[in-house]
Amino acid sequence: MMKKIETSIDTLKKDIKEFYDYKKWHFLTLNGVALEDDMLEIQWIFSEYEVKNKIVVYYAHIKYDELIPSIVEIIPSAIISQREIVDMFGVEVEGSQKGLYLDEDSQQKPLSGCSI
Amino acid sequence: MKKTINIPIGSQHIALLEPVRFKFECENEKIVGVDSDVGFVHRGIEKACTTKFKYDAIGYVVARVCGLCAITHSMTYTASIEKLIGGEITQKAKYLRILLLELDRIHSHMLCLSHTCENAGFEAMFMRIMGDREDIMEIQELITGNRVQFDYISIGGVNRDIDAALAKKILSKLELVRQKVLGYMDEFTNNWSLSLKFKGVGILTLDDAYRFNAIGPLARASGVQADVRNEIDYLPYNEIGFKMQKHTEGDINARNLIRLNELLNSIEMCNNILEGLPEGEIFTKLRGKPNGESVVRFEAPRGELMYYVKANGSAMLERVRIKTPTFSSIPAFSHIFTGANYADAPAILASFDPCLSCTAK
Amino acid sequence: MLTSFFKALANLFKTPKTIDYPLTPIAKDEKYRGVIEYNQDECIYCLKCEKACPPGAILFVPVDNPPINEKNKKGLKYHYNPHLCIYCSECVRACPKPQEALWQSNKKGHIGIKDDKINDDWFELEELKK
Amino acid sequence: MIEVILIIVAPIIGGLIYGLERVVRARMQRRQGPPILQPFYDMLKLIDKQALIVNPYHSILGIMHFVTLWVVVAFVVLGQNLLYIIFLHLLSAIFLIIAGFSAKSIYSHIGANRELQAMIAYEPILIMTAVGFYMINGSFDISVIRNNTSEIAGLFLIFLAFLMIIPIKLKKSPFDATEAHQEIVGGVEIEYSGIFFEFLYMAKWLEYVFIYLLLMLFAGDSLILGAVLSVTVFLLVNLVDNSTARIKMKHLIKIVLGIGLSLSMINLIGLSYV
Repeated sequence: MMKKIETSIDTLKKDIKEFYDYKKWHFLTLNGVALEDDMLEIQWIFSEYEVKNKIVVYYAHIKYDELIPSIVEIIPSAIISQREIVDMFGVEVEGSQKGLYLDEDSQQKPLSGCSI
Repeated sequence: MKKTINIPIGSQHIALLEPVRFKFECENEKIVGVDSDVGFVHRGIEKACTTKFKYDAIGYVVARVCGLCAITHSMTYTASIEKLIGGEITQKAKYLRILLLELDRIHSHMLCLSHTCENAGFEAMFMRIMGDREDIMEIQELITGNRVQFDYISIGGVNRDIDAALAKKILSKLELVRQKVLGYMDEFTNNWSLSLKFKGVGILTLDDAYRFNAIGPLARASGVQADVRNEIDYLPYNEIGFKMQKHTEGDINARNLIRLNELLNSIEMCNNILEGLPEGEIFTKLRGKPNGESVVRFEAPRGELMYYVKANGSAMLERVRIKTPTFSSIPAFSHIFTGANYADAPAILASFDPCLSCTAK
Repeated sequence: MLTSFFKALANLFKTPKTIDYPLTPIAKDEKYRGVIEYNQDECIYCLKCEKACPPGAILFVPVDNPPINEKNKKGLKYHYNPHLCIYCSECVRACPKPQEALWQSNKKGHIGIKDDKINDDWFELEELKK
Repeated sequence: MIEVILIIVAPIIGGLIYGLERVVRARMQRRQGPPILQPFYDMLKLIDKQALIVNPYHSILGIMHFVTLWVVVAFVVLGQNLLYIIFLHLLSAIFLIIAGFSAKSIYSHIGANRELQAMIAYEPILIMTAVGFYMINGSFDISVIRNNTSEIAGLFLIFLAFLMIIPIKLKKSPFDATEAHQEIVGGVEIEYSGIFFEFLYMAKWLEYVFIYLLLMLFAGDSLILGAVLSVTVFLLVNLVDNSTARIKMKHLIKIVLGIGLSLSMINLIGLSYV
């Protein structure tokens, strides 16, 4: 079943580092959900190999102008999800460049709720 | 003096019918760096799901994310909505869903195998597999009424039933396909020129597969036991003879063999379903509106597909997040390409079975 | 390698699998999902199909001279856009009188060309609906 | 007189062979395939296309490639010196390679590079073939070779080596890495368009004529044997094309030079002792 664990952007790196065993946990993706009052919930979703229905979600509530820490040094494959979230919500992730889906100078942020 | 040359593949390239651009940085013909750009067909489906369509129509919207794994998309979405509403569907509907999912996997794997052959310069094999794939497409048309967009799964069950005469017809066609798959097995293991092209090329080691979170046939060819069909319980996969395929070499040949074995396993599962189909209704009306959030994963032909759905009790959903298989394998792709020979690049690329309309959704 | 060598040789004497498409028509199965057909005499104007349609390819629009039917109190007329339709047959499942008022045929929808004014006419209808 | 007509219609004959080959290949893959005149329809279509000139030398070198090949075919028909013909043929390939390097496209460069490597593989065997004919007939003149009886028994190993290089010249699997349309999109051809591509396209047809004319030399004065050889080789090449994948340049050179060159060497050594 889905288990949600709250974290914050300051403690995220430490939490993930303690939690993540690369042979046991499979990193699914990074997800963002727009909340009310200009807040954003960022989720880091993991599942366990060979175990039925075990999903762990780390989440943190942030503001749009806050810098999200990068977990690429712990999980190399997170880079592509981080680039996606930069494009989709117009947030900034540490060390991640723009322009995976949208043009690099694009002002559009399709899912942030503030454009279109 | 610059020592490397940049070779682009895509976004319109004969080896790659998909809108993606890979930029290879090569020394002579050896690749030393890869850059990818995937956003050519971004259609904003996630946004459309939360602004334009009600929750019961989205099953048809997300099926249009991708033509090849359409049924997996609608299946995963439907499963997450059913989880949020909290209804239970009948056993027969579950079996029929698996039947279609496995047929879809068969035709998708056949497409991938043929494409791998074509990119290795083996047109005759391409034509042969594509010709045989028609049988599967016909079965799908017989069941659902359409070849590509099935629109078969809806919230609460499935849309069409199959009768005994149809089941018999499908069984005989599946047997034909099985014979043909055994023929490919022989070809893929024994053809000398294919072995030059495939064996020991594009290797992903077990450790790298874990580190880059490889999924689907890519991971299983390296020896990771990652098959979502083994990690879920809302479809009765254990009852119908699902066997996880695994190889350890991690090269193109291993990926092809994984796909071929999965074809055989899928055909066997389809046979088991058709022979032991339970009686009952195919559709249960589910009352209520979705509320809460759910993460549902499913094994698409290319690997793990994930839907995150957040609803607030109204007809419009708050958030739909689609994580497609190809999207999360891009880091693994880039890793494999580094150090490979450019002459192998198209074959390696086809062996990943990339689906870019999925990726850019 | 030898098997495919001989297979290619044998294929020389077999008939090709492909067909001359426009000249030889493709056989359509009975249950093929084709365009939606409608009988306005049987319709009870419950508008369930319009609500169920995911892409909005069915519209009931008020017109000046509506079809004569005692159930049609608001003066609506059925409009169907086969180019927008995804042939999912949600409308048929929603219909209280399937097979009589609304059913799915196995005919293929014709290809839309410029003269059909697919978009312009349909956008006008959508405006009317609002 | 008949030679002149043959020379003039050589591209057309090549086009017909190419069209026939496409039909045969389609049938081998259980497809309907294009009509036999499809190459000529392609030519008609290409005339209408806009011709983009990358740089003047590039286009001129493409035309030169075609012209030289035509001269090569003409010399074969007229019965000139075989060694001379082979070197002239080399020149035509060189024109193409320079053209490939003169454009900026990276695919063109790789294609030209691979063309050069392929040349290293097949050129020695062509020369060995000429030497083999010389050792039997005492002359490099094609007219002499044509008037003598068939030497295929004495040159059998060279004949096998010659069979190996046919797929390279006709760009067929397994030795089609020079063109490799899935990897480098046709290699040197990529930057040609419109009317300039027509010359390259026709050069391809002439390549067919050239290869099959050389093949006929093995039949000597017997026309029937020549026809049988051509049909068999035509079928064989297409069957092999339909049962193999494209192999890499590295393997191509290893296989062709390793096996082909040693086969023809053994044949030559054998001939010198008989």
